[in-house]
Amino acid sequence: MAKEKPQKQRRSLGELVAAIEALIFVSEEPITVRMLIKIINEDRDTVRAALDQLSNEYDERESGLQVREIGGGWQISTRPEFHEDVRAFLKTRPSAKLSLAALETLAVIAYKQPVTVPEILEIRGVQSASSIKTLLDKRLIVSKGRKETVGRPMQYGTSKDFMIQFGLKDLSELPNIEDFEDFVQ
Amino acid sequence: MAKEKPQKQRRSLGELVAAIEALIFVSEEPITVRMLIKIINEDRDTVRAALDQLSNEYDERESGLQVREIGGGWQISTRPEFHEDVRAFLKTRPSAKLSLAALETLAVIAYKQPVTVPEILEIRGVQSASSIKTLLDKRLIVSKGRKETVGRPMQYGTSKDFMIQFGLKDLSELPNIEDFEDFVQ
Amino acid sequence: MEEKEEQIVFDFENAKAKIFRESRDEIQLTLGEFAGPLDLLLYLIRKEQANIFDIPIAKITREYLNYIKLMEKLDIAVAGEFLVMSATLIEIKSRLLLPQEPAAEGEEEPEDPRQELVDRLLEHQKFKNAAEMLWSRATVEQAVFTRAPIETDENNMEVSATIFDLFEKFQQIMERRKEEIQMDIQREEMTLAEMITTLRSRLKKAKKLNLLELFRNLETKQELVLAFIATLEIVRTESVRLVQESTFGDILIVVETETG
Repeated sequence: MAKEKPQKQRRSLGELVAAIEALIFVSEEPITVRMLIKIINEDRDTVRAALDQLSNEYDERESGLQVREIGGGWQISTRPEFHEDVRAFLKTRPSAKLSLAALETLAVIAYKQPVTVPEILEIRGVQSASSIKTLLDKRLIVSKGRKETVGRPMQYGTSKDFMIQFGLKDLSELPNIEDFEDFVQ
Repeated sequence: MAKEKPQKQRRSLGELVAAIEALIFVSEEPITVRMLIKIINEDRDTVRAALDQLSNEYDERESGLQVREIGGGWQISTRPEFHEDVRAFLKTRPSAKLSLAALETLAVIAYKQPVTVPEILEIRGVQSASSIKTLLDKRLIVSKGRKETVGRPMQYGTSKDFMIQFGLKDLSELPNIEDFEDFVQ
Repeated sequence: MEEKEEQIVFDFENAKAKIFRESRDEIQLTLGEFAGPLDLLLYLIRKEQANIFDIPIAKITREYLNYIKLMEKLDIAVAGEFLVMSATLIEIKSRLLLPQEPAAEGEEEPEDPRQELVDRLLEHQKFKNAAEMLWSRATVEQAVFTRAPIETDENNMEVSATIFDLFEKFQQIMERRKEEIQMDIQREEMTLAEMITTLRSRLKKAKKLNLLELFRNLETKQELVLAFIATLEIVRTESVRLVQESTFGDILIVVETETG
């Protein structure tokens, strides 16, 4: 059978690295390896190798930017060292942090997902309705369907935005919850 | 007159290049040399030298991106050589993004289905024709036959794609008022 | 318990109330959602420098109940979960007071009545620490910026939606509609006499009215009919004329001048 598409000429690793760099830049969201494989038309190992090389290049030349894996994809962003210059230019201040209540609720949801409102109450010892609303508004959590139990309560889990805002590659990067055991003196 | 700000420690050219790179990267418009001078707090010659070095670095390492002077300012963009990859990527982007009007129309259809155009008008208070077209194009809604009433208007309901995109197992999973009661204080 | 002199100072910014007792020891009461009963217990245990695995339950219960009393005194609505915890503490305390039946041969030691509470406290503590970890991660991430929107990005006017957006929009539409219906009911119906008076005074001021515009601005069918009859009535009884300046042009009501 004849090939329908003209075979693209094989590109050198350097060219692949550059093409991937352009794609990461263009993508609004962190771009997934799967998407890169599809566009670049190379296998996973080649794409992975190119990503590693690209990321290392940025580190080695002490760029103001970094290429890193975050929220299940790859992204270019400024390095934290330059936040003062960037803030002076964008005239932004560090945005309002989440309240401790919201962070605590988020911690429970991150580690126990999918989790229902009553289950969060059990762990936190207090109603968390307004925190959950805040987290939904900020798109840090999403609903994960209903639990097949009495009352079919809504379950919640963390979103992709959560990983991006907290600088996580994926959920497995969260430290083990048992590591947080801390005996009250 | 006494200096009001404590003098920043002088930075090496390499550090300046990196800071400028970060600034060009976050700027919405091509960033002017004047603005860079202001933020970086160095003289024109130093900033110019840093810009040249940055631009050369991108050229030399055959990056997928380029730093260039355009429209009176400096900008990072993809190199034209990679336009095919970039275009192929841009085409794949799922456009699950909806205008507010379309979102409102979709909300009415989801909760009131099957529903006719005059009924949607009645509820929203505005014509929804273009929103309905958008929703049909995105396959979020489908026609559900005609209503046996004057003029036999077409009725609409949500599609299977709608459930997939919004993560619903079935329509009974649509949030209802009880799910939100907790949030009202 | 005897009452002591107390001075209460509110620190609204940090949502705290400080209570100074005569003895000058200071009690801080944190309000808001963060300070649930488990937080309060952890705080008390820490304050007493007690061992969490061997909580002096009588003392902690007494302190806990003092706080609840203080909250009531400060008119802070004591949330239900604080009261539930009060009951739990009192129950544990009374169970500890019961004479222990020695474990029979081969039987397991009876469980410490405090155990369940201790487990909950430890579990809660873990998540508090995890929240701190998240806080420091967010701090680092706030120093990192992504590129500005570029040409190829989609228009910012658009929003990506979740099922909750959908629900919220639906609620908003329903609210909006409720208000509109209420406004409809509130609007009073005009009589023909009122319509004639209105029309007359507007004519007097303007000398000339565009009929089409006049009708277009009316809200209901009833008003439209009234305006039509009122116009006919005015044309019939007063010195005004209907003028159409060109063949399909707008119709004007014009007040006749003396010289006209």
